[in-house]
Amino acid sequence: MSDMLPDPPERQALLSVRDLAVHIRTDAGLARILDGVSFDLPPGGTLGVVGESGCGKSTLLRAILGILPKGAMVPSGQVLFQGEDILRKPVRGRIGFIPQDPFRSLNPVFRAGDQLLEGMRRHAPGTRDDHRKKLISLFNAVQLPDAHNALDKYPHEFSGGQRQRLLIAAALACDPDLVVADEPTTALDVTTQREILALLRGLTAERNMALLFVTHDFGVLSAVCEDVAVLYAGRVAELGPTGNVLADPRHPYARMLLACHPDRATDLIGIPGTVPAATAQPPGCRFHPRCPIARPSCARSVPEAVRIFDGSRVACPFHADALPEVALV
Amino acid sequence: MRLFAALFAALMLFATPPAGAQPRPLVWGDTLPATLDMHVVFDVPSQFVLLNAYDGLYRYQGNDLVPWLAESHTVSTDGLTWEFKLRRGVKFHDGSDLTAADVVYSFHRLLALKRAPAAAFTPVLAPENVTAPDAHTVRFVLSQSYGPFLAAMPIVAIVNPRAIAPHVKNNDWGAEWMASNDAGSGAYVVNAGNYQARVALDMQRFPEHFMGWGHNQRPIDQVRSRPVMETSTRVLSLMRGEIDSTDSYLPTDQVERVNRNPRTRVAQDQSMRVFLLRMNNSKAPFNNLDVRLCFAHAFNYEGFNEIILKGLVVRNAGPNPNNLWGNPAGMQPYKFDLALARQHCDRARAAGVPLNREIEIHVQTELEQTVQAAQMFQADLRRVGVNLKIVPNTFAGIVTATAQATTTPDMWVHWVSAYFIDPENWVGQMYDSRFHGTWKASSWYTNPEVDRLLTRARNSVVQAERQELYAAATAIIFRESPDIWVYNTVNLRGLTRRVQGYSFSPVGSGGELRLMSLSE
Amino acid sequence: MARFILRRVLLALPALLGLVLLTFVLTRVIPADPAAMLAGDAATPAQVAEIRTRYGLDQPMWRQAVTHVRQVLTGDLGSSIFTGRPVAEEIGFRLPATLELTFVARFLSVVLGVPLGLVAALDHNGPVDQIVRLLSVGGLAIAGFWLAIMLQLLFCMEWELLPLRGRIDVALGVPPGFSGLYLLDSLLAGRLDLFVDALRHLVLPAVTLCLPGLASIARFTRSGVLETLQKDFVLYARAAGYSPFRLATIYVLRNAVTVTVTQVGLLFGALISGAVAVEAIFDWPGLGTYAVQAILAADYKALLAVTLVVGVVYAVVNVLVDVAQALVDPRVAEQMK
Amino acid sequence: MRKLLRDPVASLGLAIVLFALVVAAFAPWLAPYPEDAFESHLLQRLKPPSAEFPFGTDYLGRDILSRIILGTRNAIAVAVAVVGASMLIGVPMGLLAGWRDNWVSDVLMRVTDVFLAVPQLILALALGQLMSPGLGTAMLALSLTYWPFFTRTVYAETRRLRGALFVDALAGIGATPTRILLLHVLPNAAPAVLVRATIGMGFTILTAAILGFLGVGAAPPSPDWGLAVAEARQHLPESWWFATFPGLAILLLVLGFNLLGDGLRDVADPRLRRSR
Repeated sequence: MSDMLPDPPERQALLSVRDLAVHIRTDAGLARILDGVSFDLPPGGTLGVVGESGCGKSTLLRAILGILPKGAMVPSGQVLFQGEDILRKPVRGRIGFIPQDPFRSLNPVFRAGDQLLEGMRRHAPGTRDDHRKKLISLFNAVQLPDAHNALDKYPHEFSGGQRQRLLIAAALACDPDLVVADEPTTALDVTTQREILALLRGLTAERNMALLFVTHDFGVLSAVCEDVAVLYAGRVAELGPTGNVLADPRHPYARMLLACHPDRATDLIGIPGTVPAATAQPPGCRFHPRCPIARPSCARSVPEAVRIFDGSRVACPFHADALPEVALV
Repeated sequence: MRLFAALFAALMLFATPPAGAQPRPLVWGDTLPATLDMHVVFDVPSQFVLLNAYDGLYRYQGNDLVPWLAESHTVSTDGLTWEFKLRRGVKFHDGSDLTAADVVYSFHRLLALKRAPAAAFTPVLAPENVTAPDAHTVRFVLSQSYGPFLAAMPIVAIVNPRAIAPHVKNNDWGAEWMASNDAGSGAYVVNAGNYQARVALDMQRFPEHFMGWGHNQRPIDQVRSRPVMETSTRVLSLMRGEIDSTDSYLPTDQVERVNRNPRTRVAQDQSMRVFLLRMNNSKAPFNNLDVRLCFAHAFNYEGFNEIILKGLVVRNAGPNPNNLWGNPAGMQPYKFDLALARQHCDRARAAGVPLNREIEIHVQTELEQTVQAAQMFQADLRRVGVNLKIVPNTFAGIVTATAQATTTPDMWVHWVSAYFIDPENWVGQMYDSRFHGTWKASSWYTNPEVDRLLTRARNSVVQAERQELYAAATAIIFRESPDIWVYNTVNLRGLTRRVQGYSFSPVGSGGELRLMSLSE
Repeated sequence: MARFILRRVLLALPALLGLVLLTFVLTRVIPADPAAMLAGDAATPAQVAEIRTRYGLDQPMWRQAVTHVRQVLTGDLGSSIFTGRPVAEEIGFRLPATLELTFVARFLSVVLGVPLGLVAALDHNGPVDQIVRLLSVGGLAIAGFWLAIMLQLLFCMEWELLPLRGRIDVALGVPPGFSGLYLLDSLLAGRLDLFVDALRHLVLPAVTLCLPGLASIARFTRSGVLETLQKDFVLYARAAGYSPFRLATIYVLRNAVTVTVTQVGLLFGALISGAVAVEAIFDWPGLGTYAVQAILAADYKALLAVTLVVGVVYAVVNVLVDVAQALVDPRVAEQMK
Repeated sequence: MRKLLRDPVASLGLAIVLFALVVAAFAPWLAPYPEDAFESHLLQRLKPPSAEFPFGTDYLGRDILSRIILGTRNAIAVAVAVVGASMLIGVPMGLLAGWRDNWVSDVLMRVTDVFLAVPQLILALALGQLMSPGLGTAMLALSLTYWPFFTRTVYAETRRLRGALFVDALAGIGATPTRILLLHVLPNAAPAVLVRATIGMGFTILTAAILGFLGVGAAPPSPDWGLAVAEARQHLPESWWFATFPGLAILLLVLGFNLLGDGLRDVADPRLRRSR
């Protein structure tokens, strides 16, 4: 019951997520965090994933990175990385990870080097010395000041921006084919944010790395990503080239989201109702209780994905309908 | 994990001590005194040090007083002047000769420190009246004739002034040094380097001891005293051979078990240690004779002596031990008779004696028997309508409380041991009102006639006269029932069977090592 | 770091002074009269009165307190009024016994408690977790004196595997050495037989004594690990490819033990207190039994000194704990600067 | 409450505590030989467990089961009294010390530190000798050493809460500090205090037992459990039942309180609840 069929393999996908569902058992019942998520990411491609908090972005990342929380179940679907199903056997080293919060992502009681070198020790060839050299050269590449001594410092001795540079360098350390970034700039101030984004874009392009970029900031999105997937309540609502989706969103949810905050859709102020709890997903289209153009059928069946002219796919059979004015104020 | 396994294997390997090692020293498990200074302490544990590291002018062997450092003595007819002839050739542990001057020094030290062992002498003896007419004669001139003088002589350790001299500080008679060192002439020498107060005392044989070692073919060379605090641990350590002797208060429940063990036995000897329940005669309700008689008939002597203590004690009618002189003839002990007890109590109630309040009985928590006696008494008194309340206390606490009549508890339970063998040690110091304020006289019994008889007995040196006077006093006291006398102790000391030659004396409870040997 | 330690030491001083005064007041209101104890079994009231004067026991309480504090400040703990020996010397014999016992017990609590807490956390809410939880709560519920007796009953009386009492077999004598810690001394002297014997004597008391600490340490390690496991940096480390074992044992544990280290210190005072009953049962010649004897003998000098020494040990351990914490977690040292 | 019951270990604790409370309340009716609190029967001393005496008899021939049942009352009474008294001292001190940072607070916390540095059992022992040893003295000694734990708990809670928005708001509308402390801060600190009190019950029962064992707690013929273990010592190993069953009773009741406290802590502390 996928709501969106994968593309025919025109290009050989680097990362292919197929019909992925992740459920977690909680005190309040079964939480269906992700349901039938599918998309492809070609080598060197950049895909942004947007959506509000709680829509499943982080879980998606964790599924790809193979660090799903204890108790998570995957009732269906596959995540293929270079053709291997990494849900069964996670790959390390070939996927770099840039976490959301540079402040909290480093263990305060270990030196930076001890932590960053550990991944290389296990997943990159060469001696510890080689690793150190490589990291330091990467530090220079990410313009980390005092790169030479950085490995011997404790995390609290770096500023936020420096720490994020550190983590970007670390993500690139094993020469991965894919870098997964989880809102890497939200914890930083605007100037730093811009620099870091430019750096990230430059480095991945230069090394031909694919980038999977999670954010809820449309502005960041347009700066970094070729394609974008809009997630709502664990499903992909709309997927297409970034420019097109931003300029002319088709899914009612995406349209309302962008109408509220054209370049900074951080929350859903202006859209009536709330995101459903993962344990109480509505039947049919999960957006229908809040959708201004919902029809009775929306509550009965999961909408099929519809391919539109520019290659985008929209999970709404009524995507061509106009929204009432009032919903867009 | 492998380390742990190896460790465990090693532990098991050593679980049995290696055989064929040198003979195990004698390990004495009895309580140690607070200090080694025999002029400072005077209690049951101190006798162990007194008898082994030190000598006195006289010594008890069994129940008999025998000349020891003295060869003989004479006493003037008025009983005031005593002369002791000393043996020749007695050596202190440092090799120097023991002379009359050393005896004089010892008495001066004792009387100057004025601690417990001096109590028997201070009323009748001033320091300047102890003199040495020659090197082998010591003369005492008493201010008053004193019957128990000779009996008290073994209390005083003769110490070596030459050993003490270098350690005297602030005119303290070397008290600090003496607390953990040895300045004696006794059959055993203290190893001061290993001494830990109340924990460890090591001694080795003194081959030059003046009595020689001819009496003992295989004397014990090394003695280690390791007091075991808890009764049960003490008994079990004995049965496992970790110690060679318990204290002399072995619980009667353990006797059979210790005797059954192939390694151990119990030495049973009738002692002179009277177990009694005191009553505070100075306060209501015990200022009433009927109440005292009621209580005296409410104690289940037979149940306590025969069932709880398994018959390992001897019923004692009065304050003096049965096996001592000075008791009136034909004294019949009080019997357990609740009907009679109730009559007495009813009569007291009718006379307006307040018997409804809770009567407090203080026990010595660390001595189980005192608790058992009180509990049993409590149950029986309930049947005659008297409520007894058991209050745990320590000997220290009780001694303090008994310093004044008002703070002395209603009742308390204890023993009176043999410090010297003379009725003075029991009836004399317990019921003469001049001793009020000491724990021995803590029933605050007052009877001018008894005071008169006891004083006369104390001041006499004629045995027949003393015998008569003590018997007369005891008869009066018995009728007035100021306390509840329960039994005379059979001394019970657990010993390993390898200990030979153990020989009992009521003074020191058989702790004289000189007489013992070890069979292997 | 030196300044940091100094600051901690200075902070501990007022508490110690308070302790000196408090114990003084408490010990002096014990009704048992030290003078009467001193005078002994057969003393007369006059003798008791004289001793009271000689030891200044007839002075007003405040005066005695001032004298006492002054003496303590000059390092003079006085002489035991019971044994007549310098208290410092007596404690010198007793302290190593207690320290050896408590250190070994604490060592056992840590080496057993930390892994237990760790496996419990890793099996969060699973059967292992529940068992460890029951055990750790049970460990805190068990009465040490009773456990000690039961262990004696089994290991010493029924199976005769281990010695019943004391620190070392009497026939073997005391290991030569300066520290008074028998394990250390016998090793330094190269006497393996003494070492093994001392160890055998230590097993039961140390096991008894380690239990409450083990239980708390397991608990604190468990919650520390659980809390750490929630941290972002653990997620990041997993993504970066740490092996699960290394992650659990080193990466997470080091954060979790900061809490545990504090506990080790806080529990140390309780440990010495707990040693009282255990020492009495195993006849261990340590501070606990010394304190009990002092109380029974109304030996207030000794009791004061014991409380003071225990207070100092407690304070020292707490300073050490802070230092250890600063070593484990660089941020602590940072804050203290 | 429902949360507590869903936790099997905590419900076990609750069950034990409730069971003990019932036993304590109906002790004289439940005990097979209720008069054995005082009576002695010398002829049947130290009998092993049998149908007549399920836990055997002690050294005065008293039924151990009866005495354990009767002793429950003691144990719980001591715990309630000590914890109650400690709370009466500790809670106000904690509120006072935690509310402001001034010299009063400093002094109070230093005093607390002093009491925390005192070796607890030794202090209790010394105090046990203070008056005549007995249950009352033991309770006094335990209260005197336990209150600092409440002070610390309440102090920490008060400091945490005094910075909370609602406190500022209350102060803004003119509520007096006393009112804020008693009506707003205290109820918020109550869960922490409750947890501490529950664990304190177990701790107190344990310490009281140690005092009883060392001879400065309950006095004979009180059917106190710690006292019973002490009385039993010299009858080991033959009369193993004499020491074993009272010890098990202590273990069970303390375990009950500790498990309950553990469960309550999880419920009361949302931070830890998450990690449960």
